[in-house]
Amino acid sequence: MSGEALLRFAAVCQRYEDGSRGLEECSLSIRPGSRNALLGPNGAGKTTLLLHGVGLLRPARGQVEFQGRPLDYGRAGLRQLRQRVGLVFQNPERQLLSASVYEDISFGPLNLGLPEAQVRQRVEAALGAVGLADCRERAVHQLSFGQKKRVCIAGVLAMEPELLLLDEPLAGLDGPMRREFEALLEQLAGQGITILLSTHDVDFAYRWADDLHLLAEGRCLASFPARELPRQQALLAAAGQALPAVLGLHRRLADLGLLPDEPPRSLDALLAALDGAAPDLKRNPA
Amino acid sequence: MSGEALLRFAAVCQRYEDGSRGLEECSLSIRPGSRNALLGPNGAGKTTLLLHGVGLLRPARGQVEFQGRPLDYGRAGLRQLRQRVGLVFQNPERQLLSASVYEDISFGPLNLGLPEAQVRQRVEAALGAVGLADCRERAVHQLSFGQKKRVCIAGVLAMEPELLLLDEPLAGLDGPMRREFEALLEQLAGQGITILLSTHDVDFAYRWADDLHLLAEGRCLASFPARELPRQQALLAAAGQALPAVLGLHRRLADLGLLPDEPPRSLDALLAALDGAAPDLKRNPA
Amino acid sequence: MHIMEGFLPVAHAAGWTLASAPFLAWGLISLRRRLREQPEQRMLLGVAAAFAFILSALKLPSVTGSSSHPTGVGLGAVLFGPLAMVPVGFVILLFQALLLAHGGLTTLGANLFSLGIVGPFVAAGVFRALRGLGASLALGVFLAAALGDLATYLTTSVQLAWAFPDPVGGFAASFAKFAGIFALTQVPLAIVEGLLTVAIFNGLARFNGEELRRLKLLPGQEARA
Amino acid sequence: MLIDRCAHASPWRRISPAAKGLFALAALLGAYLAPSPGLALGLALGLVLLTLAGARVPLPDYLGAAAPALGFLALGCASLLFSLGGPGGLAPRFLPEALDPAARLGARSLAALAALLFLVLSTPLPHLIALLRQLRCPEVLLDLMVLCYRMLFVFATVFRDGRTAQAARLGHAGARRSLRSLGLLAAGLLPQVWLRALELHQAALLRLGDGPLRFLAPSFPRARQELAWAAAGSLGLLLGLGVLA
Repeated sequence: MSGEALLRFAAVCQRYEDGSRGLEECSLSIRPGSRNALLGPNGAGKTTLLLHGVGLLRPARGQVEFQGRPLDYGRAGLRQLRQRVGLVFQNPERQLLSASVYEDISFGPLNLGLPEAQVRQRVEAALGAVGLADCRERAVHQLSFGQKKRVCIAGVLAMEPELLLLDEPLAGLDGPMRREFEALLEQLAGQGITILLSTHDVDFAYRWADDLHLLAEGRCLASFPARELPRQQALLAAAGQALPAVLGLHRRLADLGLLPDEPPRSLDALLAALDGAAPDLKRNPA
Repeated sequence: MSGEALLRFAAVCQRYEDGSRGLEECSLSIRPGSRNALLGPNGAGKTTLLLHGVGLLRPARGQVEFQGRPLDYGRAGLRQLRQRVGLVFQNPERQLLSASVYEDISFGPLNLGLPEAQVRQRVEAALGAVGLADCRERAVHQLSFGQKKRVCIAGVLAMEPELLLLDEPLAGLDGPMRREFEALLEQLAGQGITILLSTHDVDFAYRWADDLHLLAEGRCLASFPARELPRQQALLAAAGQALPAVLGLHRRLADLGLLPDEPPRSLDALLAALDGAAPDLKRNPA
Repeated sequence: MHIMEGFLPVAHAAGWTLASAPFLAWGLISLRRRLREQPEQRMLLGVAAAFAFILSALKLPSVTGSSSHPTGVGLGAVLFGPLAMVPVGFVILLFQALLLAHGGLTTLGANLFSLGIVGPFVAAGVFRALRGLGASLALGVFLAAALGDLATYLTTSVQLAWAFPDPVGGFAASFAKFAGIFALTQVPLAIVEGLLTVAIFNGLARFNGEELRRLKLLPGQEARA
Repeated sequence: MLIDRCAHASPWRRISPAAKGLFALAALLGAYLAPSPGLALGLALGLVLLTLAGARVPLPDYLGAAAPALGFLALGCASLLFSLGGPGGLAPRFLPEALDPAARLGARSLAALAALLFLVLSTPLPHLIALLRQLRCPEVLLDLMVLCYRMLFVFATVFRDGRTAQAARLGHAGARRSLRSLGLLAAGLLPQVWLRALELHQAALLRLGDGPLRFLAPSFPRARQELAWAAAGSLGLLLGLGVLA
């Protein structure tokens, strides 16, 4: 199992300087090429876990492994790691450090020491990937919140990471922006980038992720494929999460014999399944 | 109509100094004692509208009326208005002036010129109302985001406003905090305080509000009672909002004859209605 | 570098407090006048004080390691004028004593004199003189911040030498002693502070002018420049 | 911020700041009046024990809070023991006769530091500001203090997050790059100082605050009693030092 993991947390323990708990015997694995969602209440350690993933925090006990090897916290080791693992923070305001979009995205590649021509090429590619090619010359403070989030992602993509960590990428986005953002995540996963994100939105996690990881009080309670979520309700409750809305509905409708036993992953899928079931019912209205 | 409104916007136009649009012929009315939700995409003018409601911005054309009288933008007029209308900003950090919870809440009542004993009484009452009586000794920077939001609300409640304006009160809250917060809103509305809030969450707006106001590009596209939302789908789409999830489901299930024609306001209500319908179906499975 | 609590003899502690008091009063009077015209300056200086405090608590990467941190005094003096920096410097020093045990209450007067009065006035004077002579903004900012820092540290050395003259060599020998010991950290720090302040101004210049004017950052700066 | 965290956690935070302030003042006075280094050291030790046991400050936190001042003290006292003047030219020369004054200075500074730490480790800063308010400190200074204390934590978080975000993109690889990154961060935040000030001004206006900021400090119901105890303790401390002399 550990041989095939891209990133692995092995019984990681850590406390913050002020004495508050960071992680407590936290263990989980991320498979290469998979889509992963971290679920858990505020304070469960989701952000802390992501910071450990790029070596910004260091375990007091236990270890973090990348491709089977424990992280090297020396300068060269961290440099190598951060080339391959990118982290996008929740709040774009805290992360965008330059006044111009172009400049901000070039920050990482320049720090990699790449020649200018290659930096320009990477910035262009990253701008294109997040759909902001038109904004390259804008000032950061003129952008909308959703655009700022995209610039943050572009700044990380320009370093061409294999693993992308995103802290609450959907927080603060309105309806249309969320849909655009989900499409972007879809596209990045399609390019073979492994993704680990934290979210409060259990409906989204259930329909998007391959693997779910439940965090509570600094521990990973469980990791399982998203399709098994309907059988993990007790664990979900232990991590303070509500059940995805679609599951409650599906259960009732399946009890009524309107839907097959296998639950759909989203309300849209449930509606589609109902449409399939409709003809039968129309013929025998209750 | 205008005679009975507590707050009325009459064709308000305003631009910001940098040339960006604030409001454009925006008209809407808030009935006394009602619960109002402002819906619209980012940049539609929701925050701007709330700032006009407390006289922090001033219309270039058109006018804002409180209890039928145009706002008086003189110092005394604004003082009077702000005694009766309170605004809670989205970001608690921009609103809290003192790091001591107790001190911050006392700021408004002291400025009202109340005697010390009465100020202390109001601070206690406000702390109790938002459920933070235990936190009176804490420092603001020791509180969670949700608690900070509560302190902001307490600071406004201590001035005993008739109308409470809230900018995105649910943004940034996780599941359990949202439920607590909705209960607090319920309680405030129950005390007869008129509430106008902006939100991205159309599901919440549909189940909580009496009146919905749709904003797009600085205009109020329409105001209507929340229960009429199912008949206003075109307008909702024009304001960039998705349909509440419960409505799509209800339509299919009602088409199937499983539910009565009147749509429920939340998924919970829909599930309850299904349970009511269940016995009939169980007897005649499709 | 602040003189620690209890380190100065009574006469010196009291004397420096008396020497600083008129400057503080002058700063407060001028500030009160400013507040009557522009009430939002109350918030501005409070927020700026917090910004400077944080800057002063940041550990900088430099040869001397953890003991080096910038003072932000040069930056503040150029942006707000040296007089406003006296009350702001007082609040920062009081907070450093109360929140970091850095400096002290009995030495507040002496520390205010070096860091809140000499430093800002030297920084602002250097900046104005250099700009008057046609020096570039970068050079003006660098020397203002660096010399402001050095002046602060030399003043502290004078204060210590005066309080503790060398039994053999007197004031001069004692000054050489204190200045020499603290030069290890303070001279590189002054250079780092100058470079950092230039980096901050360079960063600011990348914002478009429109935005800075809206924030009232450019006009004030141009008026002085 | 270590001291702030200890003060907010100390059970003595509920004691009137006036009482603690008076006692700390008496202890400072005692540090200066102590006739011998031994007595000053005794006073320092007493204050340290009082703070550790009474105000319940953990020893590692106490040492952490005292460390920067102790570093200064070590350097300062060491410099008194050597002379640069005299026949040896500029070569430092050990001065045996300076041992006594250096010991006095060191003991006094330790006692004064212990008095300061007693106060700040048991009293949250807002209480001290409230005390200054009672003592009629100029309003402008109080306003600056309240805002500075409030915003300090806001900016500390913003700075920390910005530095972390830069580190994640290799912004701290090397001293030059690190300094440039810090300059970029501070420059990016400086306009926010103006914006934040404007926002706070608006927030104050909405709560009818258009002049000096007024707040009601939390009340200390037993303040009178506590002040009497502190006065008695202060008097005892000073008399005790006099008798032992």
